[in-house]
Amino acid sequence: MISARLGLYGSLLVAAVPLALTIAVGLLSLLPADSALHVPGYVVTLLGKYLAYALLALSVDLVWGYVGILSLGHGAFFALGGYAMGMYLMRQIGTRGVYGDPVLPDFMVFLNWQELPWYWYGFDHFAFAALMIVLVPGALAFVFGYLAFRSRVSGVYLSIITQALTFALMLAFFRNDMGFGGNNGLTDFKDLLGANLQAGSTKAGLLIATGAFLSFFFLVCRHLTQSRFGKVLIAIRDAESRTRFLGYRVERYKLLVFTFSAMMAGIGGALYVPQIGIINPSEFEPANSIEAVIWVAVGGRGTLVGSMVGAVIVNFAKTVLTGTFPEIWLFVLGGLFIFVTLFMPRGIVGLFTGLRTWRSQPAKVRKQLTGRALEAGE
Amino acid sequence: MRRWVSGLLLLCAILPALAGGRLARADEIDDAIAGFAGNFAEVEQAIGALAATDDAVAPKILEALADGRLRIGPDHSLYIEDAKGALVEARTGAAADPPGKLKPVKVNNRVRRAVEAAMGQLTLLSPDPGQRMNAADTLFRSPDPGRLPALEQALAEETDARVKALLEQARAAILLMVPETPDADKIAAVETLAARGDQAARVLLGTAAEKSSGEIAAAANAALKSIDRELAFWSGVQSVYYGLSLGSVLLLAAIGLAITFGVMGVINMAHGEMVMLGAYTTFVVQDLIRNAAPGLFDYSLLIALPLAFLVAGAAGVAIERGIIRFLYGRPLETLLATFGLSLVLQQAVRSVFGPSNREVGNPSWMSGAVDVGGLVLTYNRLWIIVFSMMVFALLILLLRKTALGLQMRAVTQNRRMAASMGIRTDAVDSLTFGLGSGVAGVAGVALSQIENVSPNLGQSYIIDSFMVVVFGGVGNLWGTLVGAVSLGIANKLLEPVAGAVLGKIAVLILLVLFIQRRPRGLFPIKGRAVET
Amino acid sequence: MLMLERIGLRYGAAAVLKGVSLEAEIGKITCLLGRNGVGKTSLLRAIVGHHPIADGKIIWQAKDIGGLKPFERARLGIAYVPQGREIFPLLTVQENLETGFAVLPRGQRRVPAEIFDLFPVLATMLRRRGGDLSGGQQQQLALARALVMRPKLLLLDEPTEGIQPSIIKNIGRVISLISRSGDMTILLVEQYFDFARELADRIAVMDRGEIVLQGAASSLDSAEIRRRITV
Amino acid sequence: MNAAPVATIGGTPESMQPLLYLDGISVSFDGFKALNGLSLVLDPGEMRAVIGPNGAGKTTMMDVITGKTRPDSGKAMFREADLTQLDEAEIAALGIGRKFQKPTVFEMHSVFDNLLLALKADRRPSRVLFASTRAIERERADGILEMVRLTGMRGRMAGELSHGQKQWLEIGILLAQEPELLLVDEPAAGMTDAETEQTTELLRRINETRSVIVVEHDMTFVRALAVKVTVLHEGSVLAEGSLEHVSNDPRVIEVYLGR
Amino acid sequence: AEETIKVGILHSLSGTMAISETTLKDVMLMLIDEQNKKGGLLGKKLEAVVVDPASDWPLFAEKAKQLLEVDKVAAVFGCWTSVSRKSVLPVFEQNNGILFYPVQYEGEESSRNVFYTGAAPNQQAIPAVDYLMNEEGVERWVLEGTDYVYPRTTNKILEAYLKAKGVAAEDIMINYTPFGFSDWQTEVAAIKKFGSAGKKTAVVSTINGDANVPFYKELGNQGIKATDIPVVAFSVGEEELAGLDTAPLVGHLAAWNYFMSADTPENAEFIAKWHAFIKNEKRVTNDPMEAHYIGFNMWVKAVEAAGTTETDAVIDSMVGVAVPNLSGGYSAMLPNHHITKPVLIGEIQGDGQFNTVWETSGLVPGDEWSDYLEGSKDLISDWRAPLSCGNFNAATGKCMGTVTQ
Ligand SMILES: Nc1ncnc2c1ncn2[C@@H]1O[C@H](COP(=O)(O)OP(=O)(O)OP(=O)(O)O)[C@@H](O)[C@H]1O
Ligand SMILES: Nc1ncnc2c1ncn2[C@@H]1O[C@H](COP(=O)(O)OP(=O)(O)OP(=O)(O)O)[C@@H](O)[C@H]1O
Ligand SMILES: [Mg+2]
Ligand SMILES: [Mg+2]
Repeated sequence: MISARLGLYGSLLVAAVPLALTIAVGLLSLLPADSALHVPGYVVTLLGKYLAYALLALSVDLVWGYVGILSLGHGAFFALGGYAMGMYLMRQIGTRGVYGDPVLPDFMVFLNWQELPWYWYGFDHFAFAALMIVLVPGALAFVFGYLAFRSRVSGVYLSIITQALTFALMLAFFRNDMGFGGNNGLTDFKDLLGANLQAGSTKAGLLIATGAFLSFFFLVCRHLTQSRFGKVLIAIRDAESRTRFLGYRVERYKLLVFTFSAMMAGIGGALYVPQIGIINPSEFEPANSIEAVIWVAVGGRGTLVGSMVGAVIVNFAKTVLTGTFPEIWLFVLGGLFIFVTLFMPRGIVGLFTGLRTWRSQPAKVRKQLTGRALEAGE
Repeated sequence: MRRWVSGLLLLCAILPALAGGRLARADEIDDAIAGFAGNFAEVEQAIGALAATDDAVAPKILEALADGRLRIGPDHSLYIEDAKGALVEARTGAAADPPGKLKPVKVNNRVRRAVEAAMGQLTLLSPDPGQRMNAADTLFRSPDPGRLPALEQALAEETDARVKALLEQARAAILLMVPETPDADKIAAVETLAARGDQAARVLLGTAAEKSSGEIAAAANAALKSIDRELAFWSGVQSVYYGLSLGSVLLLAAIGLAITFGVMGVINMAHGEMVMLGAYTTFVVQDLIRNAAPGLFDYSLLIALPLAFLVAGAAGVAIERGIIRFLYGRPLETLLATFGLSLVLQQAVRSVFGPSNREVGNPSWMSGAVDVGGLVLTYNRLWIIVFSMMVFALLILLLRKTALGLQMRAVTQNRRMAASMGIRTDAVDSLTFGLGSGVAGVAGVALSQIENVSPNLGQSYIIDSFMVVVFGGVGNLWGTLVGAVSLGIANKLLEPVAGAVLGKIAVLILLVLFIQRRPRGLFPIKGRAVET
Repeated sequence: MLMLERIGLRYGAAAVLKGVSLEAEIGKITCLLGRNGVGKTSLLRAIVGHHPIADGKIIWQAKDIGGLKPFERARLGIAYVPQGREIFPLLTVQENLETGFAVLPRGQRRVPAEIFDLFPVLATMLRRRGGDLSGGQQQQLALARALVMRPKLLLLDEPTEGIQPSIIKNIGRVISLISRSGDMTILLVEQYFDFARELADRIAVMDRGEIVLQGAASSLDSAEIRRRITV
Repeated sequence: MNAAPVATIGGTPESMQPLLYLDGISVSFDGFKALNGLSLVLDPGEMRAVIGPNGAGKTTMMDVITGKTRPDSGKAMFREADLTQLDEAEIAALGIGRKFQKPTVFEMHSVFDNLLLALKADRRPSRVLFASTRAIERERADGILEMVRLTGMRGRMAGELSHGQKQWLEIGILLAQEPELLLVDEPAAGMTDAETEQTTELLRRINETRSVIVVEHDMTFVRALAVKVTVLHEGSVLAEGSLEHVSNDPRVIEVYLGR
Repeated sequence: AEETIKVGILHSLSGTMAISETTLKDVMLMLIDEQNKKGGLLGKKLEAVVVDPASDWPLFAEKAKQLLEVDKVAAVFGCWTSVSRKSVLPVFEQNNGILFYPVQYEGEESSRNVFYTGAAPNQQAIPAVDYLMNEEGVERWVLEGTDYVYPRTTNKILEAYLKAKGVAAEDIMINYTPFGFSDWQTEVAAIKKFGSAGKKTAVVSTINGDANVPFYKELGNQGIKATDIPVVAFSVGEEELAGLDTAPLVGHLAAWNYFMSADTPENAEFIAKWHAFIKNEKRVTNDPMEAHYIGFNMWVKAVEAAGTTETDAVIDSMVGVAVPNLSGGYSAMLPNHHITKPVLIGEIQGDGQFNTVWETSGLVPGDEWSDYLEGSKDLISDWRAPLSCGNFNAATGKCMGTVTQ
């Protein structure tokens, strides 16, 4: 809706922002440290993290904002993408691990693993890992979605089983026997495609890559949602059964979007891991997925732009607040969430772009714009 | 043979001691006491020696030692600190003026065990049947052939049937150990133990079967088999009971949510914090009681219950008035607001009460366990089961049988139309949310008995609670009950097989698969009513 | 007596009612006619308080109720049969009827037997969930539910929609009966002209948010009315 | 019960294959039989009015035909297709369209988009993804808007329509689908007499090329349609024939029309 | 403003770990305060920079970066869980910062930039098992732990150790539960059953954090007394016991390097200062607090010795620094960046304190690479020049891939 108003050029402009921003920041970070325009590495990593989260938020908005699937488990796809990347990075360490084992990652050596489990095969090749980054989350989403949408699980039931899914994955990845490093996860990465991860240029490159992916996926999502296809999605969101009676195979639409969105989240995770330097099972925590939903709500659900803005703003606020008000930042952040809900029903983006049109909306429609009624009455 | 003799001696020694206390030779006691200055091994020896003196002061000293109230001076003289902190000379009981710096006599488990054994020996003929029972139990668990005469003597005099049974089991245990026992007696002993039928008996029988041959071994093996069957049966029952108990905890945690979420449709992420408020109310109540009226401690939970309901309920009403009511018709946004709220509440509690766990004690009627058949039922769990069922029954009555219940459901199904029927929707909304929160608070009182009372308490239950409500079918209180109990039982049946972690994963996966089969939970509301 | 004075109502920027004035007398049936989308439903929603009015006054029993909450209006004896039924889908028929008790003093909280004479089908379906009923049955339930409140002012928005002919006839009879025998004020929105004509004491015709024709039923010309409500 | 071969009741030549064939359909909800051995045959190109008391099972019958409700027993064929084996979308794709008793439209889409979504087209996700709206589609949608007199509301959100307007929009959606068989549940409800007449007109016109089953309680409307009438009662057929014929049936008067 | 030396404090103040870590932040503030009262360091005042990584591991890395790059702190005191340490490790190495890590951990790590002031496995687990074996005559063992790296490693080491001591495989039961586990009925019943086989049985608990309270409550209620089956824990200290009624738990054990009950003047002074600082007489002290006390004093000494807060200089002068610990001895920084510590075994008392029932006669040096694990028994760590290697393989004579770089 909002991006609808943006029009094609507006959207291109929006899409250009992450790319331009990351190129600028990336290049400036390469300037010598004493230069006035130098951007410290700290900022590069932070921005990279925000944008990776923005990609996750975008993927959540696609399924929640446009198809009405409130996924409380999207963090799982993000984490799986992250693990796929992490496994590749692990294998790149080679003999530089603390035990110097050429094949086994450190955590396997010290827990007496004798050989590399089969599911680690292939991860020494980047192409394979890249494939897995989209394939693993995609396949999981496909199987899960196939089952759920076929039997028409919807609403909170779907939300809660997505949550159960990520919770189960979290417990599984916590297990040391799974061969993914247990609680400590995968860490100690050295290099990516031969480039030293600690080097400024690699960081800048990763940042720019993140920006590029974000821009690209924003455009793809925009097309998905603005086209006839997008109209079908919204129809499904608002009146699923009616859409069926028009002859649309609702479950296929849902499955397609859900799977695509999971792949997007997976890519987000894969970009996140090398910049953060660790992936561990807490990424599967249900609270993380809920947070992603909250970024979207704060930014403005069903607007695409809003989801990205929300992710960046909330995380930026978190960065600032945990540093400056370590004792009370939860009050501020929690308060922010309440404030946004009460006073900015369409999120931050809604505040800027939609104010005029918003006011002119009839109350009932306004309500519907901000959330579908659970109850029969409203 | 020496043991027998010493046993007899002991017996002779104890009898007069109980009859009024014999005065041991002073040097005997001095020798014994000197050991208390040494290391744990020496203390252990000293205990034995002291008990052997049979002096009337021995039990007093031993008791003080077990309680950590025994002090020793540089000259190895012993002092007992009484409850008020005053010192008395251990041997005379006279008020003391210690000669130098006193040191506590150190105890460890080894010492405690020695004291227990010695006390057992000193209390086999105690007038208090409870003490005799303990003594008999101690004997059973560490059967000592040397004690047989004392045991038989006690057995002859015993009148209490339960103590008698225990004594007989102890006797059987000893008889089985002693090679000289005639075969017939041994077989009788096997039978006695077989009748006891628990793990401890099984161990004794196991050794007996290994060590002996022929008839006795056969009898022991048969007894072993029957015990194994019985134990397997009871362990199955026990697992189900554990499941029931876990289920009742889940039910308690979820039942408030079944109202705020199930009935009202508010995705209440702050539900766990309401539970937490209830738990902290319990803490505050207990803290006040501890400081002001320690005698009331056993009633602390009864006092805390209504208070927790009020505190959490009031918080619920405030939340409804302040936030939720602006969000009716936007249920998904309640997720965002209540998530924010839960952060705020957690941090608030952290600021007020500190981040660490707070101590909430079990009143005496919720401590310990009772054996029923082969089951060990811990009182706190038992009460929680009873309590959760009571809360459930009350809520069902309230929702189904009262006008308020009807209005609650009407309001959430169609707020506008309910208002036009003359229902005070805002009051009903506040009451409903307050009720759900209040019930969560009450749950907090119960959970404080088995859980950490910390700012994170709520967090640990929120996911499970949602799962229970959804699994049972949103809006169906019976579903919540059955959902909670079946999740609990499934968990506890899987746990011994797969381990806690895999068991939990399996339950989650089963849940996901189950929802595929029944997309609206266990007890879905079917028909047109939900489709439109 | 219900008096509407220059009611204005808007949905966002769109003004849907523009100065509607209308009176409904006690013991009389006032019938409001008009094409689709002219604002009939909106007017009733204004009276019961489902939508705030922008202008004007709603006077009921000599009191301005424009500022009251919906439930307060219901407690003043106003009952509403909305368009689209709006029964409580998950409550049983019995419970749906009992929601009307909220406005009654304790002693009067029962469902009058006449209701089941009028809608016999409801009596056989007391345990069934409201949402499971057929469309027409739901409409009957909505009517019955309003009657349980023993209202003084009954607002009916196309009450015959989806109801089978024999029952419509009954409803007609009952409506005129209760209005004439008692002190009930009835405001009826109808599209079904013959039905309205037969019942109405007064008729008002609406177009584009305004009353364009109004008067005693006997004094108005059928053809004129028909012309006003056709495109 | 009513399981006798029904094909003859309509007087159709045996050789002609019926378009819709319901035989012995029963549906029960918690023991209550909403349909009880219902049989009905509709020929290609036929328009049929279905009447009957509230709760007779008319809407349930449509639910069965459109796949919303699975019958407990009985046969439901649309040409060669067994409707009981298909889901809603597949049935819709066969060419069965429906207007619901309670108007249901896409409230968050504009009136125009509602029609656009309904226009007959390939509905597979892969196709829809790359479909662009062609001029001819716009024209058709606008034509339908004209027909249901909602041109003035073209850009408004469907959620903002009044009850009657939604009824019209839903009829428009049905038209846009160009189905072979239209199931129309109470199209005249909430319409003025004049509008009802227009609806009659519209249905007649549609019936020139398509088959229609229409449910309505408005006898004037049914009379104006002048087609064969089936009276349902308690889940099965009570009477069938011209309106004249059935409205003189004392049982129909008793349970439905009243005196 | 006058120039200050900044000290970073990286402990979670919110989220699941706040329960343990908040105290450590407070103790650091106290220590810094004390130091400033003494006139600061190198003539400058110390300034604490507190951040909240919120029990969120990526946030730990981010905050560490902020401390080092933006605030430019001279040293950081922080982390509790292993994963938080793993998460910040690359940050410290890349930015060449200094981290003091105060918690007992699984070992198998050595970094030039990290000083491990908590216990390595050999400073806690093995002495505890020895005690139970010798003093209590334990023959059967339950290794009960939370499923993560520390218990896994510790149990692996213990299993190897026990077997070497002749304990049969069927006399060892190992069980893991998830984080925050709260329903212990089944597990406690299993322990009870395992312990009723006629041999003296003990439980070695590596149960973590919040799971402990319900575990001990269940133990108490099911009537498992310390005299029957003692439980020795490595993660339960005074702070954890503060949330419990300890009366039913008297006699269960814990192994640490410090107990609040230590009867030394240093400890009395420390407790007094702590109570004054936190303004609450009831607050307890515990082992990680002591570790920070030691670490902080070592850092102060090293900075004074180096005459600068410059990282490389401080790191070089750290090794060999010895400061008094609170149990009445001197702890020294070893070349492997671990410290020497006494090992104490304490029994829980009714008042929530520990009664030391045994202690090592001397100090035990922390061993980062366990001698009981296949992969690491040949490794040693020595950060002094010229070796300067965290994982030198004594068998091959090579410095393996290093953590630094
Ligand atoms: N929630 C709303 N938001 C915006 N516009 C609305 C809303 N509800 C109704 N409208 C508009 O207000 C006008 C009057 O609607 P109303 O429902 O009052 O008509 P009505 O006379 O009852 O029509 P009908 O006979 O179809 O029921 C219509 O044009 C409609 O489009
Ligand atoms: N899910 C259900 N549970 C119970 N009863 C149901 C259910 N669905 C329908 N019914 C009952 O089945 C009967 C048939 O309903 P149906 O809607 O088909 O009637 P109808 O002929 O369309 O009536 P109307 O003319 O009022 O629209 C009704 O009595 C209704 O109450
Ligand atoms: Mg209307
Ligand atoms: Mg119908």
